Amino acid sequence: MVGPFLALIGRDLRLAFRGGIGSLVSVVFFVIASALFPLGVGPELTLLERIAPGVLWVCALLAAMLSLDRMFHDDHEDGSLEQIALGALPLELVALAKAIAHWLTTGLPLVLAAPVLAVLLNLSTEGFVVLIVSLLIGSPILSLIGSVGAALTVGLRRGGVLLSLLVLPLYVPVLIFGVGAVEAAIHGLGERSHLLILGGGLVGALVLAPFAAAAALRLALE
Amino acid sequence: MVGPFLALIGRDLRLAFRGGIGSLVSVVFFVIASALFPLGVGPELTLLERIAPGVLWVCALLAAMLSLDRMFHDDHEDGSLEQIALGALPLELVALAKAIAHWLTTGLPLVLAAPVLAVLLNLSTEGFVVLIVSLLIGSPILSLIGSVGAALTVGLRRGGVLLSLLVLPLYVPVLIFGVGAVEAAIHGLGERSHLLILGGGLVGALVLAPFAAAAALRLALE
Amino acid sequence: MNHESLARFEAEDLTCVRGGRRVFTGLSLSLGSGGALLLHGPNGTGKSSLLRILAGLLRPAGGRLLWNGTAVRDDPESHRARLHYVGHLDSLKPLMTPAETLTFFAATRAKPANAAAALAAFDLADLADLPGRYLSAGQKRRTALSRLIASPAPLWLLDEPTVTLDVESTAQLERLMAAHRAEGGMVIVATHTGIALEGAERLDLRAFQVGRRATPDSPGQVAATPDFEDETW
Amino acid sequence: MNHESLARFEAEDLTCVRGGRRVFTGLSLSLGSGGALLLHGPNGTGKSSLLRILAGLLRPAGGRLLWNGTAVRDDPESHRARLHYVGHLDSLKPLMTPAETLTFFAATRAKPANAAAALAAFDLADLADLPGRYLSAGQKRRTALSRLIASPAPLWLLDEPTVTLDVESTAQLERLMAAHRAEGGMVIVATHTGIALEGAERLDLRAFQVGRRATPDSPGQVAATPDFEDETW
Amino acid sequence: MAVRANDSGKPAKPEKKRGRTWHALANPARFLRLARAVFPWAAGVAAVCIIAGVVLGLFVVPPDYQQGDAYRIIFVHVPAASLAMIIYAIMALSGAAALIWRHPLADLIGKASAPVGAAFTFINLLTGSLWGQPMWGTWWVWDARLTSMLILFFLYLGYIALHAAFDDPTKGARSSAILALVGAVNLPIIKFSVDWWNTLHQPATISKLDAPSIDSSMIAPLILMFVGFIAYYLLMLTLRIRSEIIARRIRNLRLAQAAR
Ligand code: HEM
Ligand SMILES: Nc1ncnc2c1ncn2[C@@H]1O[C@H](COP(=O)(O)OP(=O)(O)OP(=O)(O)O)[C@@H](O)[C@H]1O
Ligand SMILES: Nc1ncnc2c1ncn2[C@@H]1O[C@H](COP(=O)(O)OP(=O)(O)OP(=O)(O)O)[C@@H](O)[C@H]1O
Ligand SMILES: [Mg+2]
Ligand SMILES: [Mg+2]
Repeated sequence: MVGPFLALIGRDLRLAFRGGIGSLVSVVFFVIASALFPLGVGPELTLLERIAPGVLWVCALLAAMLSLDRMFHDDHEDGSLEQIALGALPLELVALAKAIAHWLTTGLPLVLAAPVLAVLLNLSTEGFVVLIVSLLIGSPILSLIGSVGAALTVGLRRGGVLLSLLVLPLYVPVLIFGVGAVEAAIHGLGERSHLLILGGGLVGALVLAPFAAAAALRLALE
Repeated sequence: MVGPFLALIGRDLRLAFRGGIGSLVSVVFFVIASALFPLGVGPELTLLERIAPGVLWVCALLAAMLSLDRMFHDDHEDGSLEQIALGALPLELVALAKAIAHWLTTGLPLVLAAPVLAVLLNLSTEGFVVLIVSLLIGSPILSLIGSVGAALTVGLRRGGVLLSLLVLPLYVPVLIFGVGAVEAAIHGLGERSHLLILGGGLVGALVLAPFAAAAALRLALE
Repeated sequence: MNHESLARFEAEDLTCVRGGRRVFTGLSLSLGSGGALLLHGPNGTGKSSLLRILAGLLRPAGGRLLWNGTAVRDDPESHRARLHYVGHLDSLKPLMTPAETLTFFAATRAKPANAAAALAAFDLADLADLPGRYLSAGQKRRTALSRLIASPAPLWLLDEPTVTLDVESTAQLERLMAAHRAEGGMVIVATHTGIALEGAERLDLRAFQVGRRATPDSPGQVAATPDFEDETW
Repeated sequence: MNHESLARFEAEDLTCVRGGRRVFTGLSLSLGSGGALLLHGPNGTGKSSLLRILAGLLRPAGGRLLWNGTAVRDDPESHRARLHYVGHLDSLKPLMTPAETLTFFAATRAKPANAAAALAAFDLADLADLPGRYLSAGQKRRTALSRLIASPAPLWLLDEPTVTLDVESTAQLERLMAAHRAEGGMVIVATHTGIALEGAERLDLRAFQVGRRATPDSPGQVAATPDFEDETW
Repeated sequence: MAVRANDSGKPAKPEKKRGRTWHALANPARFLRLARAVFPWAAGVAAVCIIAGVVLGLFVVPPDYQQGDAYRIIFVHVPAASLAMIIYAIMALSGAAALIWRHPLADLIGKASAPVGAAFTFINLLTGSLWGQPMWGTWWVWDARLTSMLILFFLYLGYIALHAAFDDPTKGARSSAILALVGAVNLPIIKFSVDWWNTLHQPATISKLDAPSIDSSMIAPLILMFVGFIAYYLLMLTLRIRSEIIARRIRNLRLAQAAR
């Protein structure tokens, strides 16, 4: 089981690296979208400081979401997915491997880019570390929930935008607790409980999402 | 020339209507993304009022952008694009017709949905009309610029995210003047000059974008 | 012989429903070691659907599959491990080379790959390290077919394998199928154009159709068309 | 005769470069009214590429096309109007019916469509008003081919047109090609499987290869392989 | 002979499974008969209850001492909210049934319910914000209850859009069943998290929503409207399932035509 699982993650990473800039694009979206807000809202530092945690989290969420549709799409289109399904790995683990690869190629870069943007948006120093920690715990949840949405829409024309519609409502709790942690830290209210809930969400998503995604993939392969 | 031009727009509209809810999804994205901001930023009405013009314009822009990748994608994938290219219409006019159809099916619905969201975000009444007018002038520019990006990325895997990267920087001026107009109206500073500049941008995009898009399409067809 | 010499693969009374419509029903087949079966019939009669059912990708609406008398449903993992399915899609990434592709798919089967030999068998040795995007339609097809050789499995399910193949590659595929059968393997092929498979049984899917359309000269068939009345939801 | 009875279509010294690699070079051809040309050759020799060049979709790296002696490059619009290209893709939307599709494509050519007759020619009259998503592979292919009849054009460029067609449809296509030629039209077809085209010239693309691979028994060809040295950037 | 057709290629009728209650409805013809029987009852109850509720609510019940007549919107607002949530629960349950037993009726219940539930959610949102304008001076606040209702509305839209995106109705039904289940897991989380999020920032708004103990005369129209809405839902459910069955037959005839 471990061999095929790692082979799948390894292949996805290799494809992402070969994709060149193409695979960095979700980070770039994150940066550009976050940078649009000072342009849209105006440059007042206090205002920016106030909305920074929310804007950063929303943009990270949108960036993670935008790259979801490629999670299964290519593999479905060119028939790799059915070959993988005929392999030794149960579809549940296939979905999990895909979600992990997605997180490694999009979620992790987002976490790494966040500090720079936090400076850009004048996030107060109290929130800095917590922002990164909350992204680190929250973004894998986004990839996992996203894997369900991606699997549900994989064979569809116009899947990409439909995917947003399916996944965004499910992302709301992650957003609320993620932002909540940062704001709590800024106001000195103690971010621990928010982060613990996020952690619980991560465990729940790790356990449940692969099953839902596998059920959806099974349908897509019929 | 007029016959094929209208035939192309007509077909795209018909396909959009037959697509059912699927073709409304960019509006739905607009609504959901706008609704995420209060969740991220917090529910204080005065703060929301302050950032409402920026948030609405940024979300409209992202919604318009997300639906770009389907502008040429399906037609390229199923071979319709090469048949259209072999028809009587020069590719410049093909690109223009496609941009117009895109605006009618996504930009216009965004304009129509904007008032509801303005209420949700507590936009002050002075800004209401100007928001709609600025979207009405600005959103066709988004479709036109977008047609260039969509044509450049049409044959590519992962075109969708790359497209964002190409198109977002070009959208920045539209965003600045669009938000500028609304804020000027709210603060009673006179929105006319902003709207005039947007109008100038629209004329410029109408003239230039089809040529750039046609050149890109020619490459994609090789 | 490489493969189980006494293996027998059977399908009993299969019914296939796609998009809410019964495509075929009452289809049974049985194949022993070294056996071959040619599926034919006009467009839309369910050849591809049958192959997907036999591969376990599509769940039949009725009936079951047996391998040596035990139901495949009870142990789908082993069934997957003993078959190769080559459908219409070539499963080749534009950014991956044929050699990498074969190695990867063998790894997903938890088996070692014999990529070099497999590619050589389809005369692809020189293209082994070329990214997939540089390959022509037929070269991609041959890469897909070389999976058959890269990690051995007794049951081959091939859906129109010769499409876009040139004459020499078609002949090579025919030789490889013969060799596979000589070693005790089984082959099931769907094709419109015909392919040399000595001693193969032929299965015409028309025999199992449900809703055949009434043609003007056979109005009697009209009655057969809508069996929806009491069963369609 | 419907089409210009003295038309002549020529290609002079074409070179095709794809993905930075020269696919063929020095390819010339010439075809008069009623003529037919069969392109063949192994996978990857450039049949599809040649057809796209002839259709004006792909720009040749060298050489030119002539219609009645005048360069096509000088007047691409008229060239497009006088040809039909049917490639691998069927250009049929899941949400549009065959009749609508034909009418639309005729409209993009600024010509009236004869959709009903065209669909009838490929035995699709019954399916004319069915959304494309309900059609099987072969039926989609026939819809694509019926474009040839819906709005007439003298030059037909067909890339493996018989793929997925059943036997009867293939025969019908052969009849239609013969009728087209009898009316002064021209036909250029790429195929692996062979198709009945009486008196057609055959063009084997192997003759124009640049980087022919050295085979063990013809080591002399090795020298021909890398012509990159002075031309590849 | 290794390959054999059954007699003359005619389809064998699958044996009807009897005995299990679930399969009593396994036959569309029987379901349609049942639907025809339910139809007049549901229609009658819906009409009577809703008309009675409206009459009672608008003319009989005395105006509120604080809110005047504006509060009467509650007789639509609250039952609509209940139905919105009940229907989503039904969709999730029928989704589970569809995935476990693969019964077509479960598929149809989900598809037929979704637009009705979305409509009730919309009515709740609409009446709420119509009410909010006189009461709070604004159409919308980002209060916990309002926000989770808005998200429920999005979940409904996603369900409908996903269902519609599939050409194959059974695939659409199974996929949206998965979505309904995932959404059902998420729904309490949303409600909880939104509550929490809101109290952190703005604890004051909620108290406005907490109803003061309701006058007993107001209970009757509320219950009448609630029963009326339920009956209306049943009515729409049977109607929509029936039309869906017919639509599928038409679709299958077209498919049969395409398949020749
Ligand atoms: C768009 C705005 C609104 C939305 C989305 C909304 C939503 C809801 C929901 C979901 C319920 C719960 C029903 C249940 O638990 O069964 C509810 C109940 C109720 N709402 Fe609203 N509401 C809105 C505005 C208002 C306004 C402005 C008022 C009046 C000031 C109001 C008064 C009530 C009352 C009195 C109840 C019954 C409370 C109870 O029994 O617990 N709502 N509303
Ligand atoms: N994904 C699908 N969803 C719904 N119906 C399908 C699907 N794929 C095929 N069908 C239907 O099932 C029937 C059988 O299709 P199938 O592809 O098995 O036929 P086939 O014999 O392989 O035809 P061909 O010769 O064209 O390949 C057809 O009538 C088709 O319309
Ligand atoms: N889009 C492309 N980009 C780069 N190279 C390409 C592209 N398409 C084809 N090629 C290359 O051009 C050469 C000719 O391809 P072409 O498709 O014309 O061959 P073909 O004779 O039609 O082959 P087949 O019989 O497989 O259809 C091949 O070597 C292929 O690798
Ligand atoms: Mg098939
Ligand atoms: Mg070709």
